[in-house]
Amino acid sequence: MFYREVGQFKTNYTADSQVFPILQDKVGIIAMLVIAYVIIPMAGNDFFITTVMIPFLVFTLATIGLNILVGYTGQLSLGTGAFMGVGAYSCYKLTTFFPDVNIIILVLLSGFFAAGVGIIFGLPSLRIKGFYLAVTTLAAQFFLEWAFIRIPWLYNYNDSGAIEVPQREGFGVILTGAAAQPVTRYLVVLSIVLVMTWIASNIIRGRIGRSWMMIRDMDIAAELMGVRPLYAKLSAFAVSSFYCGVAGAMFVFFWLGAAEVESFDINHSFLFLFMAIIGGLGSLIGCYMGAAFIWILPIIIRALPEALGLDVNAATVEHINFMMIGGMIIFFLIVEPHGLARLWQIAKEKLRTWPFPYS
Amino acid sequence: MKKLLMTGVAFATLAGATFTTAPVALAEDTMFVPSLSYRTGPFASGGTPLANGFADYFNMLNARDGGIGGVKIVVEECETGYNAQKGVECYESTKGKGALVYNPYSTGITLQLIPKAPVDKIPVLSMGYGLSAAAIGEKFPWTFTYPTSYWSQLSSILKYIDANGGLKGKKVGFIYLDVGYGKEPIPLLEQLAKDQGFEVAKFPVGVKEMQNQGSQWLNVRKERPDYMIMWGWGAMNATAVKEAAKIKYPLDQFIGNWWAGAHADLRSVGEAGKGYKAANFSGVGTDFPALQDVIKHVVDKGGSQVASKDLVGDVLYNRGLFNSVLIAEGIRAAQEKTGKKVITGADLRDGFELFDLSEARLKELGLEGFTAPIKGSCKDHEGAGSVFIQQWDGKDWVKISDPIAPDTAVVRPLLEAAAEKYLSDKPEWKTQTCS
Amino acid sequence: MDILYNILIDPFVQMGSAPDFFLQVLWSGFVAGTLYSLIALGFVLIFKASGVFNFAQGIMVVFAALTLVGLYQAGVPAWLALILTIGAMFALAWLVERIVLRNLVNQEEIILFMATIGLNYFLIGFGEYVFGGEPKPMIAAELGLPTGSTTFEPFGGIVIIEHLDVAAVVMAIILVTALAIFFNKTRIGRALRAVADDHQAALSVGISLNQIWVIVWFAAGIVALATGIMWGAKSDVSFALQIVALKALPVLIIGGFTSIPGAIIGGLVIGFGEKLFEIYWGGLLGSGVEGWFAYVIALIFLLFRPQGLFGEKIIERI
Amino acid sequence: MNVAVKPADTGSDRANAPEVMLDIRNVSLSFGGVHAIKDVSFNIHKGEIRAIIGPNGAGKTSMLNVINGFYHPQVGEITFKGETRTQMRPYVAATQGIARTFQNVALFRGMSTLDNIMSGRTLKMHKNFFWQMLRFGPAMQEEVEHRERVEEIIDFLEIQHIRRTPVGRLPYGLQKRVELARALAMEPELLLLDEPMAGMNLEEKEDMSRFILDVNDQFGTTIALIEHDMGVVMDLSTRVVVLDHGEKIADGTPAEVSSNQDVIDAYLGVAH
Repeated sequence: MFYREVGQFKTNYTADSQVFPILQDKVGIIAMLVIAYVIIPMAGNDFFITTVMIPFLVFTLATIGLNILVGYTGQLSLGTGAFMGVGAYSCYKLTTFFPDVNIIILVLLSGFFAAGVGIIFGLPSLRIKGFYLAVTTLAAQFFLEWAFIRIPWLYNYNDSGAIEVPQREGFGVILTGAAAQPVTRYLVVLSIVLVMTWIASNIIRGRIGRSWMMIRDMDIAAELMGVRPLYAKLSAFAVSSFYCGVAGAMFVFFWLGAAEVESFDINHSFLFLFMAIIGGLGSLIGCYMGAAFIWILPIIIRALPEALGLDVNAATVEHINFMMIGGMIIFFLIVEPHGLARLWQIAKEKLRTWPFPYS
Repeated sequence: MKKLLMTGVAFATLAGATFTTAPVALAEDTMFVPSLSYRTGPFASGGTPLANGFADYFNMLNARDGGIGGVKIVVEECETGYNAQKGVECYESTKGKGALVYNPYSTGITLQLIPKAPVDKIPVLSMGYGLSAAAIGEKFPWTFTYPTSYWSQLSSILKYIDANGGLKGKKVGFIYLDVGYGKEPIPLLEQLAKDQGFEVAKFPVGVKEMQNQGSQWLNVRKERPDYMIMWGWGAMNATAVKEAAKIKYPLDQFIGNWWAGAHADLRSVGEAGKGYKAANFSGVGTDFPALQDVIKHVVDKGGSQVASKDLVGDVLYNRGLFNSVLIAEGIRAAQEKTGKKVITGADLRDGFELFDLSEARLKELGLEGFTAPIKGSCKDHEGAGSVFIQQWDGKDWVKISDPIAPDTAVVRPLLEAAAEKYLSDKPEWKTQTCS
Repeated sequence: MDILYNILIDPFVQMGSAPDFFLQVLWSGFVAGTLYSLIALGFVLIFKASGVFNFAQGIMVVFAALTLVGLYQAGVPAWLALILTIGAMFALAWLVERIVLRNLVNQEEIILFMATIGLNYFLIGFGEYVFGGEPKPMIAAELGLPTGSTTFEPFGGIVIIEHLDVAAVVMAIILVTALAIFFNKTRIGRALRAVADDHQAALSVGISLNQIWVIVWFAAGIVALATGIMWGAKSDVSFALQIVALKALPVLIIGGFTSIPGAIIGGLVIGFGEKLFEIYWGGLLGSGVEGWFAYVIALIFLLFRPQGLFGEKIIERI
Repeated sequence: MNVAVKPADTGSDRANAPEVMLDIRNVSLSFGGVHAIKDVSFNIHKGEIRAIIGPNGAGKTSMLNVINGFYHPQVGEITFKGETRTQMRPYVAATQGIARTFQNVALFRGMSTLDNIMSGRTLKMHKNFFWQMLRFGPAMQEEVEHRERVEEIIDFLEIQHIRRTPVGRLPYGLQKRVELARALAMEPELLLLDEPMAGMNLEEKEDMSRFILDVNDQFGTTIALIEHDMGVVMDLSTRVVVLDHGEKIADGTPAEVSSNQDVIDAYLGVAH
């Protein structure tokens, strides 16, 4: 009744290929943008913005990066964490060399370094597939982790072995460092993530995105139709790593403030994989949903005993958290392997036909 | 569709419950001390006793004295899993509740919090860990490393070795957990090696290889160092001692730092670990009136999370307790100075600088002989406390040395240089001048 | 030139000048390799019979060992604890089949793989919840495992052989032999091989897939228990072991996912290779190369033999 | 074995010597010890419909795989549009104008019908990454141009109603039609159809036959097809080549082939 496309006609192919062709969706998106850009900065407290929103957005971007590779191109990667690390460390080096350049530009530039590394570790994908490829991405993960520790040049020979975010300004505002306002950091992250989501959706709907999906769905047929596996796979690795690299740089510069190699370890790689799966492989909106689910659920679980007045040991909460995430993943895989995005889609279809469920 | 609705409703409820009730209003006249603990993960063996001792002392003060200066202390744990990222989350989620001080129990987390402390005006007390350079109070007004820093400790250990067999011309092996914590003292070690004429061989142990140190110890066999010093934590310690015993390395020439000498580490090694030494700065056992009070007021009444009463008095339990003592003393000093009953983080910072834990004061606290006296100042944020060496006799730790003072004359200039270096790329950093 | 000397000649000079030490390195590589092989064996069992790439194999090792030690610490005698742990592994296998596998039949491999990662997380939380997170000593002596060591003195040096390591090797050999007999001589074993070759065909001759799955997961659980005991005796039992267990993945790459001899040889290749590389070449790279060496070897291996050591070349059809 | 017919002779009944589009000479292909194709030669004329028939396992699909570069024959050479080669990658075949459909439908199951057909335009789209990112200006213009072409094909094959449906949900017959649409979207010069009518009912077969003839007529596309239904083969094809156990046993017009004794033996089986 409320979600109906009756009477909404498209008269040209441009209009027909919009992301949100239906009026109600457009209204919804505008409402979301208003909430994100106006209401949250005004009403949200520091805790909500720093602990919930910023990491949620950063992780969404990393999940989009991973989803491009796993969900759209069908190449399983367990090295997301390390590719994020490449972004973070290159951004750190860049801002050391060019302290006066706007940090946002450097964050975006660091994505290119991640893309380069991604291409190198993507090369084996030309010969191998599936789990075998997953193991080679593990090689990337462990090798890069080692490199982040063993090459002190990467962290400017700091005694601590950690990269510590210096204070940097852009547009006359302090953007990074401890003195940067949470709201400022939030708005920067939000804008970058939204623009990059929009770009990802453009790429995916165009020729390049189609060639990735062709490789994913049937690589042999794709090649027989003129897709070069070399270009398609490596471009997917490059774009994916670019996204992960930018996410990694934002992760450290706009959220953590300092990072050691443990922030890019294999557990993070798994975390993003979970986000991609639970959100829905091959769906951009799913990346948002998956990141929100996996990120916010533990925060709720942690805060819940206190809110309910229960005295539960912090460790127990953490154990329950692990069990919940593990259980949820299995639950989702059984009930809806295509994730939250598919549930959302089903819900929309039901709404479209409501109140006539069988039409 | 039904499934969908149910899921949606469940989540809305969960989310609602959390965000509406999350800011719990603290009752009047309490002070809030967050405890960044880790009772999970590979470092839980260290984190658990630390968190127990930490909480139990405050609970004892609440039960026995009605808190500090009449104000009860609320301790709330937040699980970090020894993970810097989770530590920051814990920081962000608790700082709004009026946190007085942060004790991250992790060098990684400390490094993240150091730049945040001056902005949020909450001091960081990294008790014998964290950034050694933070001992320089002029440069790091908001960070404290009482009773001593890693660098001071290392100099004490080297002094001990020098006094018990000599150092010049020898080879010292340094086996360390390959994270910020383990790497922290390396610059000093290399500097001292140059100054005092000994050789250094380094053996990093990655977090992943903590329990699989075969290669490191093969390398030790290959390098044949005269002494081994360990900067280990968690599951790494027991494995290292076992491996050392396996290759028949003389264990009395193997010395751990104060995080590598706990009961939890050596109990599982047992007899095989006999002779292994470690540094310590907090007393072992329960032969202190204060600990008897903890047992009486907290443990016996079931107010503690310790798994068994026997674990009270363990090295790390007492270490956690000592951490609380430091904070409690800081709070007292701050209360005296400001005349307020309920103080803020900024007040506590001032209190820490006025901090004087003398022999007399220790006796008053019921901790005579528990640790060497510590005195802080605006300049000195580490208190230059001494460490003693203890040895594992197969069942328990035995104190085998007097307190060894750090080689401040050597360490202090190096710390100052390190502090300068830390600040060099931070033009906006606020320092303080001490009269 | 110096670099070339350090890479190409110096390590061999070192090996030659201290042959006793070289033997020691080889032995420790052999023992490590044996344990890698055992973990890989658990993977192979499950992969062969159900096509599931069981990421949780590593955590099963920890979980089995923890259960054993946890029961013992709770006051159960060692022999009973062992029997109860075997029971627990059966319960785990049964539950995994009931709750996870049965519901995911005919899903893509990758979905099953993800499910085992979910299982992995669940078991970490559950294990720590029940038994606590601190490392526990393995009850090696109580289970009758030998302790102590023997020192040999070849070439004027010393080689220390731990009795426990010998026991680990013997146990691995017994386990592999037992599995070989089980697969080749028993009815269930033959059924398992039939399932491995072709699910449909196995179904059509009346072999119950569900039953088979419980059995292989149980068998993998037993292998995990054996690995957990041996590894736990070498260092304590804690969840930090799970990352070591990931090393089984490159072992699988080298040996092939479905080959039991492959798992064993792959394990030994990795064991020897990483120890030798770490000791004699690692110093050139700042040491700690063990963490990735196995993976990089696997990667290089994949480029030349994507199907593994014992796998057959795949002909793609369309 | 019948007399090997020389390429020039087969078309001798036509007024002008037809232009040879694809010439296969002495091709052999084996996997390990299995010989899939043994010394086969034949050609395909421009504009004709060429059928490849033979019993199961005769090497028909392998032959198509050789033609579009998926398999590399050990012996022999292939001349396409005057260019001789022994090996090439499949995408090179695609760039030269060879498209195909598959015996077991090989659609991109995760994509909609429209996207599947659009994927056939991959080689014809050239706008670079930058414009793709923005999906604006030239990139959008290109997208719309090709969409128009694709819509023509959709109209031609009468599949407008399933435009937005994910292909995995379509019935088999429609999937085959979408696959044909995807191949046509490539605007190929040579179209290889691997059992386009397998598993179809009579009505669907008639539809498909009509589409094949229309494609041949309207677009002038040369077609090589594998088909088991002899009726269809006899009606559609200009010339037929018969393979058995990897060897060529006959080549000629449908009438010639159907009366060939070797062919009859191969199909019906004969005591050797």
